[in-house]
Amino acid sequence: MNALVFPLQGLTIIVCLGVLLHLQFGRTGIVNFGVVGFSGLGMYTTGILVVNYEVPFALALLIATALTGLVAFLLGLLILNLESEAVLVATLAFSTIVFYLVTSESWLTEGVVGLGTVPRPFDVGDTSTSQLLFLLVLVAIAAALLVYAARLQHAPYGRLLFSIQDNETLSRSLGKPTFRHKLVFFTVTCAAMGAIGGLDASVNQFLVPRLLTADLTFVVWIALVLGGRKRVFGAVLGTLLTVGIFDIVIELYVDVPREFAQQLPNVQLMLFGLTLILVILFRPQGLLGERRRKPQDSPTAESRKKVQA
Amino acid sequence: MLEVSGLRSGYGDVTVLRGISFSLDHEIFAVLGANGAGKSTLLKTLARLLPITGGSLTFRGRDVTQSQPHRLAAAGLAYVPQESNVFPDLTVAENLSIGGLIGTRTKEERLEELFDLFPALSARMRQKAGTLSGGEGQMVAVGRALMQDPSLILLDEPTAGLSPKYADALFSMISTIHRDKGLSVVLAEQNASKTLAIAHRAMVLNLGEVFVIDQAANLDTDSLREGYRL
Amino acid sequence: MDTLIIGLIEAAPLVLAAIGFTLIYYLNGFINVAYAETVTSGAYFAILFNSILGLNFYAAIVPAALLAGALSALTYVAVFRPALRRGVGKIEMIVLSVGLSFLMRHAVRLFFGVDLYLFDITDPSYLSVFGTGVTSAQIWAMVLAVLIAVGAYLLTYKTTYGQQIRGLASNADLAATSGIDPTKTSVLVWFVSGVAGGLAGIFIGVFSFVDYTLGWNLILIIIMVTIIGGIGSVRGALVAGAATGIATAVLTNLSDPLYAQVFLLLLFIAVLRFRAAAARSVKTLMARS
Amino acid sequence: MTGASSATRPPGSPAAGAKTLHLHDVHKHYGGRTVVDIDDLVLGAHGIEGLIGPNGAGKTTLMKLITHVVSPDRGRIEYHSPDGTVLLTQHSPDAIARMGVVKTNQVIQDFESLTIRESLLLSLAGAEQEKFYKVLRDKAFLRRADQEIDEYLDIFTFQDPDGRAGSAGEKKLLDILRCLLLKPRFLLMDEPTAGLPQEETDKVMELMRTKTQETDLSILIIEHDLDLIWGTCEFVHFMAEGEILLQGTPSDVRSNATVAEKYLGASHA
Repeated sequence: MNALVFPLQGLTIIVCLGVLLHLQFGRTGIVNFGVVGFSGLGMYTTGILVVNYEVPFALALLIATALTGLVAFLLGLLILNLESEAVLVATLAFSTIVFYLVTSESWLTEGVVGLGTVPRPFDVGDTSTSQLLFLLVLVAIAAALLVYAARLQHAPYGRLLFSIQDNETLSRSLGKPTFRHKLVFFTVTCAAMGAIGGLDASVNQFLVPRLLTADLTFVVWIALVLGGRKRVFGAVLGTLLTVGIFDIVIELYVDVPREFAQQLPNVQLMLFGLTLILVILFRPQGLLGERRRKPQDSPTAESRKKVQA
Repeated sequence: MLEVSGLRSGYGDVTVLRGISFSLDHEIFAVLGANGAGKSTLLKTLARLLPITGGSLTFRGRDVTQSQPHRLAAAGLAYVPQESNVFPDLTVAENLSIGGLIGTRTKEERLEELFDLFPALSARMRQKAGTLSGGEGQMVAVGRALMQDPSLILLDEPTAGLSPKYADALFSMISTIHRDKGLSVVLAEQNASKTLAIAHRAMVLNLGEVFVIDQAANLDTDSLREGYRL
Repeated sequence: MDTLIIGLIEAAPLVLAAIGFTLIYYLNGFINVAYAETVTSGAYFAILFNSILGLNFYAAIVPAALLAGALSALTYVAVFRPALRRGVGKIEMIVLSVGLSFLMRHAVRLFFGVDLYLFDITDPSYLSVFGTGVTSAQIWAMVLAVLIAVGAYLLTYKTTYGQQIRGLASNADLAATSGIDPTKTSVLVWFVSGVAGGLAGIFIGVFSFVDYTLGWNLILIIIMVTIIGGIGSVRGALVAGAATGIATAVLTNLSDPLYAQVFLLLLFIAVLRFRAAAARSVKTLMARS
Repeated sequence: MTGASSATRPPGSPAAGAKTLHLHDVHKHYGGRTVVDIDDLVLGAHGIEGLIGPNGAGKTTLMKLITHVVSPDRGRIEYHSPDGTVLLTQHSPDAIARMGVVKTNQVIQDFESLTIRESLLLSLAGAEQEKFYKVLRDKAFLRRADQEIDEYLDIFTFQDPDGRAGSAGEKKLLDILRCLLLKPRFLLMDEPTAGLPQEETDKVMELMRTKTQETDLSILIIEHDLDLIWGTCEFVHFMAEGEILLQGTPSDVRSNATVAEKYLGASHA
């Protein structure tokens, strides 16, 4: 059981980032290739505040979230009205900058030596109980994000975001100030990524720059694209099938020969790449497919159906 | 030369042409109609740039309904679109050279013939095609098509936006190439009067359907006005 | 002076890679992240011929670069062309290329491991240029970079193939109706761009070492340099690619990569914002009456 | 910038009567080619007006200049309504839409992720509903919105209003309905009937006539089906080579020699 808790924490973090990416890319069409930049900023800000300045974890997390939001706002202001390719490159570059920042400013981050130890946000006395509780908190946060994403399906704001993704010019012609909406939503969702990163600091406890390589961004992307970028549960399914299978099922339950075990993370990323190719070529909408359409949940629509029946 | 039968086509799921049939011999064939009638769509479809969703297309005895555009070009069909009909970043010489990829005669030979038709071009060879004026650009576009040594040339409103002087020159040039080079021409135009003066036969399209096909001489103002819904 | 010369030398492969990357972007209109692996493959092919098969370094360059070109053409035929035919969107094409990049990079790692490979250059003579010591390989890299740049320029501007490439890139429909076979021309472009990328990889390997992240570490800079350089014209990319490549290399030497990266990002955003403002008037060109 | 009611309006005396668009010295060229060149033009003085002209006359560009999707090289476009006068060239396209100047699209435009009903709900939702934290059901809004939407769905037939628009005709119709639900005060229609079945075209035009009679809506239509122009419009502007050459009642314009000349060529005039 205890062996499961840590990988499950990591998996939940990926799910959270995946749902946030679904909101940005799958719903609004913002191509954020710098997920790890935002989560990493949150992670290291939290870590630095807690370890170097002994700020209480909750306050550190709050500051990290706000700082990530502020940075996202400034970046968004500059790039969100450029075409999506430029957004992609700029966010990727941003995450690389965060990586270099963490690596080179070692007076603050301890660089490659590593920053530690970030404590768990709470301690109920017993380590394994605390860990389990922390996992439950993470799951609750993931669930909350999923509920939010699901509610958006039927909320005016959700329709607005879809309209921006599908045809921003048309959306503008219907009177929607699309740039402002994109900027606000990007800021909020990136801030949330920062918060998730802050919690991840506590999952990892010991922070090294290697946690901030672009691989994390692409793991989240692969999970989302595999599951279905427009679907609320796309990221969940995708994460289970990628990270879930490798980091949990194979890692813990499959007896891999030792000479092969070393290659496992490598083979894993190779297969992730192959998966991405196959999905885009053969099922670009992802495993969950297109959004199924339930009858609109509106009082009159339901009553009208009854009358007709 | 060209057999068109029950042709249906359009953009995405918008059907523009709803069953067009006509056949073309060695002649200048005019396609007339108001804007939105489907003239450009027809020519684009004939050049195989739009998917054919119904009917068939035969060129020089071969069924080309599913052919790729570059194969049709190699078979002797040249197409001059109404807009974006030159490679703007390429020089005039390069534009013409691309036309000369097809066929066996030397490029020099063909260029010489072309300069006889458009003497003004020889002075512009090093200029970028995108910087030419409307009339000169149109000459390069037609010139590029002629360099292909085609047996059939499709011209989509070549005189649109040209001054009357250029337009007249272009119309008489079309007559010349038909007479001297033996080219068949499909000429889409909105301006009926000048077109009918050089065409042998004409087809009036209205909202994607054939309104009338007749000898050019037989089309009077009344039937045109009716076809254009004027 | 030192830093300038080192900058120039280090920029040479970068410029090569930028040329190759530009050709593909120019023709197919999408950012090919897997180009990183084309660069890497050139280096590994050369290592294969040089240190494993014992071929002279300069003799190894040729087959290695050709193989990199072939591999690049293969990725086009096997992955990208099918995707383009299926109408995969611009962003999805990039995601696809990221997938291919992962697959190739980690395949390389599977076969070659994480070891660092060094080229075996038999007579590394050291020369002094304006008082800065450089190796003959570095000089060769410069010379070859210049040659390839000139070659790429001549190919795109002085040959019929070049006309076809530029024609296809600027107006695909018109090119097809002019008789240009889009597939043949595209394969040629991917091959040439692969050769340029492969050479870039080889020389980066010469300057330091070869490992599986060689291309990946560079791809972001290549992408930014090329986009800043002005996609849409090979000529512009040649000139601006060279200028930005040198500037970046110099900057990287003067400060640490962090500031070079920040500088590049800011330059990237500034250039794109400026261009977007200009493009708005171009976009309105599409507005038909 | 929230909703039509709070759109910024410079102070000015409310013009009596209907809304009009005044174009002064509006000029637009691409490269060396002049696309729109208008000295002085008043649009919207009559209920339904038509804008016709041969290919390349600049009709669509004129509409895009009004909604500021395209910026003019020079000139002023004023929107006069009972609430005052606004200089449209100083506002963004979305702000102009919120003021009630709305354009339907010539080329089919759709939101592929939204069903027909969702698409219409999007039109109806205003800034109050569209907040990222508002994810709970707003029953009052939905009830109101559904009523309005059903009014239109009773008139027009969609195969499945809770699915996506299928045919080109459905998309075209949806485009028009989206605009109508914005409750426009000045509606610009760019070839509304292209791709629309005849039956639906008739219904649309019937609805337009009712709307202009019953409310204070002004409409300007570009249409290639000239029969529709002659039958529907009260006033017609004829445009060629970027300029307005003729204005008048449909029968005046139709019988004018210039029109035939521009369409057919001189000898067929």
